[in-house]
Amino acid sequence: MLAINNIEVKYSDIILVLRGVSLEVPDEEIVSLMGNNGAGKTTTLKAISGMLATELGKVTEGSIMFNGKRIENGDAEVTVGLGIAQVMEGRRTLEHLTVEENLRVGGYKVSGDAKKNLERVYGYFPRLRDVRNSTAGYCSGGEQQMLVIGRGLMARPTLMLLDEPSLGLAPLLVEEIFGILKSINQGAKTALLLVEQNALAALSLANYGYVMENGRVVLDGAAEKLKNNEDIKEFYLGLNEVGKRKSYREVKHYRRRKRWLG
Amino acid sequence: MGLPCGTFNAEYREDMAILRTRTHWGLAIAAIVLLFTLPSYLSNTWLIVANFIGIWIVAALGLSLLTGYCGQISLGQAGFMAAGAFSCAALVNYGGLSYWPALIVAAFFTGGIGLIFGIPSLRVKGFYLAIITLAAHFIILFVILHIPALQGTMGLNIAPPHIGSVTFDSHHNFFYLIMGVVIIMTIITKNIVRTKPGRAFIAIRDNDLAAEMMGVDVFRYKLIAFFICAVYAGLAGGLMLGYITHAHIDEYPFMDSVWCLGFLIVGGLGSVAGTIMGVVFLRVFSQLTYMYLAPLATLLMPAGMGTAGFGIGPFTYGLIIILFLIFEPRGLYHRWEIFKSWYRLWPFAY
Amino acid sequence: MNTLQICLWGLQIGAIYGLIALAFVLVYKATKVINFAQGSIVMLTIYLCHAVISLGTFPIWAGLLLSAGVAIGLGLAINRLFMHPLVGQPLIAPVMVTIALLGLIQGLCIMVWGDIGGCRNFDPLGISAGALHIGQIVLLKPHTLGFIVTLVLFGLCALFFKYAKLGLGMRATAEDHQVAKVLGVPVMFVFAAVWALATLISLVAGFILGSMNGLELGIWQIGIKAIAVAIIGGLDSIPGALIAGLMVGVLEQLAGAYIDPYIGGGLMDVFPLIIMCIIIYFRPYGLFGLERIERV
Amino acid sequence: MERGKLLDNSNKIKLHADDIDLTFGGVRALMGVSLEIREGEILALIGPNGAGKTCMINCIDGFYRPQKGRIYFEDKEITHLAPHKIAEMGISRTFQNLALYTGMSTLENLMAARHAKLKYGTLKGAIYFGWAHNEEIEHRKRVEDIIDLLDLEPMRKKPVGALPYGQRKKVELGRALALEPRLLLLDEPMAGMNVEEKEDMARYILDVHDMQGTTILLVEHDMGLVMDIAERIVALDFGQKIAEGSPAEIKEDEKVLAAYLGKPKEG
Repeated sequence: MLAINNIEVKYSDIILVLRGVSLEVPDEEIVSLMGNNGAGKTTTLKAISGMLATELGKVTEGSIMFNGKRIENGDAEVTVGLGIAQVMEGRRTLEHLTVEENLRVGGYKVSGDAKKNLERVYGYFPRLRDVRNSTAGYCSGGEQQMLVIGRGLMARPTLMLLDEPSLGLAPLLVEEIFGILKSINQGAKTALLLVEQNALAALSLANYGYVMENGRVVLDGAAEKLKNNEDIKEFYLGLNEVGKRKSYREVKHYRRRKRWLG
Repeated sequence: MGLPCGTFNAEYREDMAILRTRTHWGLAIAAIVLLFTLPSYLSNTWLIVANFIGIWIVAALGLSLLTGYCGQISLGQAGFMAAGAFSCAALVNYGGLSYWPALIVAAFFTGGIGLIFGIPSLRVKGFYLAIITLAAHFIILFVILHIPALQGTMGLNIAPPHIGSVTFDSHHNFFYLIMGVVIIMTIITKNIVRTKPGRAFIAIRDNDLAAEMMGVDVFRYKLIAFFICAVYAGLAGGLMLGYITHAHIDEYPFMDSVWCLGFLIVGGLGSVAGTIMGVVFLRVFSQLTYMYLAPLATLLMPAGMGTAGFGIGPFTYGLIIILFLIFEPRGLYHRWEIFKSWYRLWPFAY
Repeated sequence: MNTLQICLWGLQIGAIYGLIALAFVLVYKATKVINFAQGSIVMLTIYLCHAVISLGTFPIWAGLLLSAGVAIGLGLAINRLFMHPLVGQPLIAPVMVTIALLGLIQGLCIMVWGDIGGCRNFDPLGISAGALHIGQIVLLKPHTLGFIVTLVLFGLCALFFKYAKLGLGMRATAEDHQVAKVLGVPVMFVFAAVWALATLISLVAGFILGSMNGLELGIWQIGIKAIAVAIIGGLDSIPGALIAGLMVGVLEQLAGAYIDPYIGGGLMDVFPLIIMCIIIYFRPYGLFGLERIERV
Repeated sequence: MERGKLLDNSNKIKLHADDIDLTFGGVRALMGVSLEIREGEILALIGPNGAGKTCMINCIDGFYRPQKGRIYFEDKEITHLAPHKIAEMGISRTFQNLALYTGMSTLENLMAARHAKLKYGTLKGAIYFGWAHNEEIEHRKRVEDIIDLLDLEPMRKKPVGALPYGQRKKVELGRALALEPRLLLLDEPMAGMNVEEKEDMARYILDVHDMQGTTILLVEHDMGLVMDIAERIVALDFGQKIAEGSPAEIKEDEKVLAAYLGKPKEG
């Protein structure tokens, strides 16, 4: 359903963030995108949803296809209408609106029965029903995370982009939220593209995984395979075997002097 | 900053100088000579324009330090000028001082007023602060109006200033006085900008949180910026008083505070040369508007309707500033830089 | 004059400040642009309204409707011509544009309608001279009308923001441009709508001001007071604008009545500004504003 | 200089943070975190996103005020000092999301960081000739040393706003060094860099450490790098210290593994 084909993203026409990223999200599947800070995961999501423009970013090469339509450098408002909902990093609720109002904004593009749509979301997140009239900014972290996911769901997407839904949440809550994500995937037939740092948790949910580093995809494979891959550990903890890679301590002074003379 | 082809600096002393080559020195001297012979080419009308340009350059340089360099937007520069003019007039009329010491004292007194309105910068940032300076303008004028000794709506008069037997009572004489002050203030501004306080100002403008954590006492330097800005304004106000020998609040309308900011925008924020360019450009333009556009506009307006001649000034001013903001937000100075970089490589413009 | 009378007048004047502050706050909330030209816009809309009505070949309600259309057009034009090209620029650019607009619009009004020192009559509803007597208390008709209209408009605004879809979109935009956009709220359309709404409200405020005192080229100065009111109320708070407006109106009238005689008048013009300076120092985000957390 | 010389004071405490509690925005960012940085060491602070690493740095340099706890630098309490005072005392830092003075050139950025070291005041600056001039030249020399160390020569007079990301990171390190810090706080100095740039940056950090004996607190996500250059590591999770020790110990620590990789689920 979604195919990213070798895209390059630049910010302000100079800063190259993504250098040839390709990935695919098949219908109704969960794909996880992992990697360190600054690897380009969030940028990839923004490139899909059309949010790059708000940060002076642009897809300069390659294409993004969604159900056969090219959507790179599209307008975020339009992309939502096509059925792609992005849940941004950091639980960005509309703080001074109530929970229900937040959800209603999420359904801005959807015509039809808002009540039914709300009920559907409350079905997935019963906890939100209990706090529907409280101000979003005063909700707990877990409720806020549920709120932003639910808000994305209000747009009735066929593909949801989730940016670090587990960030800063206690393990139990992460488990709960991941459980809900699973049921959304199965119940609503929504494909998920999940950006996560919490690799094992992500891989236990996803069917397929990609690992990014420095704006490139460096590793990909079926979740089961990745879970047992020693390289994953290295990416996250640098737990490589001794001697496999040169230590940063051993980088010689002349390495840069050499360049200076040449 | 670059140098012409084939010129290099061998010492930090040279590298840090403003005028670095013989050509620079030659041009600078030529410019000053040209400036001081200007009165012999200019008609009276343009001499008056030049004098006002000089006064506004002083005020705009001060604002440039506060807004262009330190990033604190001020909408009260004309108010501070009024404070300078009236305090100077009061010192001459009631304090028994002659014009020159009064001018200095008034400038620093105005600086003190600037400090008062700078205090909120401890807690208030950005446009909130701009609105406080806007309030400063009106509050200062209100206070001036309500101090009986300042004669309220009548205003205060002084005799034209003089040094020895030279009296600065003609446009011609005053031109030299003003340009002398402008040159001194420009050099001082340039010095402030390239040394410790100037770097602190820019640091505050570009990233105040980082500045604080890199050892700059942000509040202190904001206050210094307000103080310096107001001193310049006070000086400009005092010069205005000396020039028109009259202090009156109608000389300092709120819109002048706005236009003063406009000079910076048109010239380019954060540049001394740009500030001067902005003032010259807008004032000359406004004179041309007054001379040519206004009669035309009056002619075009249906008879008995409006006062096109009066409105065209602010209208075109506003329009120019907006056009600059949209199409060349870096101001005239940027254009000049582009021009210069082209010149610098000549004839090797590859 | 007794104090109650002064307070009532203060409330009525204050309501107008609140109304102009509302226009100001709407633009600020949605676009984060501080509209220094607010006062000038009030002046321009009401002069335009006067011009439309003076055409004089149609009934008064048609004239008003037409003026409303003109005002909305003005708002859209400001947004399209001056704000839109600056999308993506630092915030300072559009704010500077509004500062320049302040002068531009004034110049325009002087060019078209200026006659030095002149004040035009403006009384399409025929209420300027009227007054209501309730016991000892005298209430002037335009002021009373203004008060009622203000309350109604604030009420409508509240309903609009609570129930209308566009209102909800505006609130979302006000909270966070990025989030609003990612949820499918047409942010650029919201900007345009907000400017149109602001100029429309400006027209209403200007209409009442004109009915009170006639038209003159100093009307824009009320914008300065309205900015003060908006800041006192907290810039992003709509109820704050109303409350601060009423408060400033009353305080200003009281100051005018009880302090002015000692200092020779004129205090009313700067009193809101003085209140603002004091309040802003102790509460940098106004009385009802929301404090933001700074991060590195 | 050999590292052996530095080991002499390795048990002297450079900075001591005691039981720090920090709450903001309704979130408890730090809960009773204590931290010791020893004289002349490179201490790394690690932990998943949102663990409170940057908060800790912000507390040390005075940007945040902890609700509870005290911080001592060289045995003097700095908990309630203004950030610029703390900087004057010899603590400087880099920022996670670049916080350079974008309008100034590289040179000016570095000179601006020498603010606290320059003695002359505004008036002398305005007159310039004489005092200010000589002092400027003297400090310019120091700054040039840093420029030389970090290979910043080619961009000396370029406005930093126009530099590529990696170079800006370097300028930021240079700015922090220009303050002549005795304690250097580095907040993700290598975020978003490629391996080449990371190697260079690691070299610079080690050079500074070796040549000037600067104590360094390093927050960094790249574990391989942290394991290589840090002498000791403190791990945070959910605002609490979960582990402390040598890189080898941290590698084996169960809690650290769990914090990073998540608890492996059955099945």
